[in-house]
Amino acid sequence: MTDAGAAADCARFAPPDERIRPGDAAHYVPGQPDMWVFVLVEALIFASYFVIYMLHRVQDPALYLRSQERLNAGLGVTNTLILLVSSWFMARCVQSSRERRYDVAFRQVLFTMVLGLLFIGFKLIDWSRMVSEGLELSTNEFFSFYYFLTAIHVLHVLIGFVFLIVAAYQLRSPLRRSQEIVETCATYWHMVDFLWVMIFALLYVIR
Amino acid sequence: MRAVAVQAAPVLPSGLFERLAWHWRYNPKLEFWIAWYSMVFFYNLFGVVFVGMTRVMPPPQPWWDTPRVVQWFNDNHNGLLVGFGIIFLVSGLTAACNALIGYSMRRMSVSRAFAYSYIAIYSVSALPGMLLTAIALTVGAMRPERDPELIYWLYDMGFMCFVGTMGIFLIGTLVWMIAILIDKNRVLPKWFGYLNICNLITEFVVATSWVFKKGVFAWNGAIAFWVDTAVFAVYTVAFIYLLRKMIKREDFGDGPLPA
Amino acid sequence: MNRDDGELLLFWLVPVLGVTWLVAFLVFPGFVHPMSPTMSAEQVAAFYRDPENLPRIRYSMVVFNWFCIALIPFVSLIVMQIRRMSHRTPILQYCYLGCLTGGPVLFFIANLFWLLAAFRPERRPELTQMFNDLAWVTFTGQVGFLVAQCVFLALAIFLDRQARPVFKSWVAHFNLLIAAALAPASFVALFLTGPIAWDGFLSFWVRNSAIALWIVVMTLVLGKNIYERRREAGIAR
Amino acid sequence: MTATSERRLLTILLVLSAITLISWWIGAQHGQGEFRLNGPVTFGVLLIATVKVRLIIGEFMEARHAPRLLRRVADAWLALLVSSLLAIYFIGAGFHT
Repeated sequence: MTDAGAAADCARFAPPDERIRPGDAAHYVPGQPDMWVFVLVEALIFASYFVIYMLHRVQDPALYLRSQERLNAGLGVTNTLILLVSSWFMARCVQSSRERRYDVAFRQVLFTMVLGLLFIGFKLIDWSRMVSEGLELSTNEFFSFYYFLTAIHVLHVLIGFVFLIVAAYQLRSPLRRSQEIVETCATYWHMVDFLWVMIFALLYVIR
Repeated sequence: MRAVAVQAAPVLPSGLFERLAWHWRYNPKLEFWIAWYSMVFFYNLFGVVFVGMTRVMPPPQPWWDTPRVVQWFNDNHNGLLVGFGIIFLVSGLTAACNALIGYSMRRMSVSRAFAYSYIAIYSVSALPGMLLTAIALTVGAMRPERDPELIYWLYDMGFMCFVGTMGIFLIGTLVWMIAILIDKNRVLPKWFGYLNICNLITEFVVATSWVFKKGVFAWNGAIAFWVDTAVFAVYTVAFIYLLRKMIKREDFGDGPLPA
Repeated sequence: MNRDDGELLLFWLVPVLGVTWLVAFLVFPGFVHPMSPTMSAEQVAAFYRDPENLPRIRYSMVVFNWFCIALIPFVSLIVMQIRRMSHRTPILQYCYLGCLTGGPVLFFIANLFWLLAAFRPERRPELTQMFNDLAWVTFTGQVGFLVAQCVFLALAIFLDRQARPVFKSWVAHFNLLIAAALAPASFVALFLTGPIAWDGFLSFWVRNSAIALWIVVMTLVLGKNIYERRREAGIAR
Repeated sequence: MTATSERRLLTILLVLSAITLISWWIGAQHGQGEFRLNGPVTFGVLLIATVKVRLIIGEFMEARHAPRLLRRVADAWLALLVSSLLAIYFIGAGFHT
């Protein structure tokens, strides 16, 4: 599908006062631009964490490799797939809401939430298994980074639930249904997803 | 009975003192500007004292042994005592900053409860934010002949109070964030509302300094101190600028004062 | 009972509490002849161990612990006066409100350090001395909120531009004078002897008399305002 | 519209999942016993992560319809991050071989 096609489609389904016009599809920022400013700041903060992690990793790669063997990579992959699917539901939710199929969109945001809860559930299982094996925040440098990065990420997931609830609340009643707010919430949720993709690569799979 | 006869403001004169006198007499936004300049003055002074005079920022090492800590106090003896004396003197200016922020919430389409809880929370913020630190380090520097173990304890108290006190700023920031995001009067932009999330998360990040004495999560670590301080600096500069914009936008005219 | 009667109750608390503050101040043996910062750790420990002193330290500080926070309702009455002033914004009122907890709460912390020092005077003398230092530095040096409070009130009075201002302008000048008298005490830790030291002329005598004078004068002008307002309201009724 | 955009999003999801599994597979032990320092694996894994992040931003977040500035900033962030990570990794690895 080309961009022009997408724009035409958007125009067909969009209400008359919608900001999308066939011609300016290439100039359309999804959601509030304010959220994108936030995403940029968060991306920079996390980038600094990742660079600091890498700087420490190269000083003692043997320790990091040895510690990585103790991680449950299967659970890491599962969680990555869960977040990807949740993101997919959220992206579809934005589409459905744009096409004014609000009931479908509402169901999709609920699925997103369920998958988010599943992600946190697996994370808790992972943490409790590691703690029971004696691997804690202060065990060594790698596990400090591991617990720190995953915990800060889970904190973002928890904040993400607030955004998902806002989106669900918007979709629920015909009195609200602001497409802009739904897109803003979706943007936050996808940020949580792509940050996890980097965390997954850096903690679980690089050698 | 109480209303003062309306006086037309004369044109702004030239010359610094004449201008200041004119503003004092006729500027309808004088109350705002007093609070705003107090805030700017305070944050600048805070930077000068904490970075330049007392050497508390960037913080010294948490893993130093006792003699090294005593030496740190001896090296900075006068800087600590004079610097924190200044901080003791001007600590009340934080109230001006909080008042301005509280006012921004009163202009929003939110309950007064937001402004009141912010002012209530932040009226004690100076205590964990800087005064406990200043008291502990002042007492540490005051008597170089004190038992080194006690100086060491005061050192820990000073820096952990500085870096590791979180709740007031966490909940205060949360209150302001919610107010900005649900506000319909567009008093402050939404991106700043979201930026509050970043500031709020730094308060979670610094909790690691209670666990680590070395490395990136210690009280002078790259993550627990440097990244957090960078976020806080961006946040502070942003709100100082946005509050200025808010004041400029206020339209009071120059009519008679309310009785 | 109407709204203003409640204010009267808060107002008449002040003289009653003022007496307890004065009594507690005189009972504490460290205030009558202010303790010298040059005392050695052993001397400080001996001061707290002295069976003459120990009960007086404990009971006076317990009384302060009960009643020092009671300054806040009094200062809240001043906030009510600022509210009546002819300002364009509530900013100065908020500034004043933000300062109001700082002073008493910091005194409260100094009070805790004194009580802790007196709790186990048999402790190592160095520890007792450290608590004593923390108490005196917190008590003497923490004038920032009081200074700011005086300056904000002075500004509020100056900007109260109406035919009959709430406070006369001498009250503003008086508050600025008090602020100036309090200011030197913030550098208390810089010297162990001389006027700035915590038993010195500026940091002890001038600072504490200024606070006492401020409470007395502000009580009087506040009382005058409250009663005048009631009288006027009575005539109007 | 519905069908095309649904199909497009589904394709993206399948691609993302598939390369996630691939990156897991190339990072696995492959019967070697213990993890070793491995430049090509790290390079491959970070490259796959880059592709994934770019797909999420472009497709799920719909940045491909966004103004050029936004796309440029997103790409610049990603490029800067991954190239500094790789640079640190390979310069650091030089000291350990």
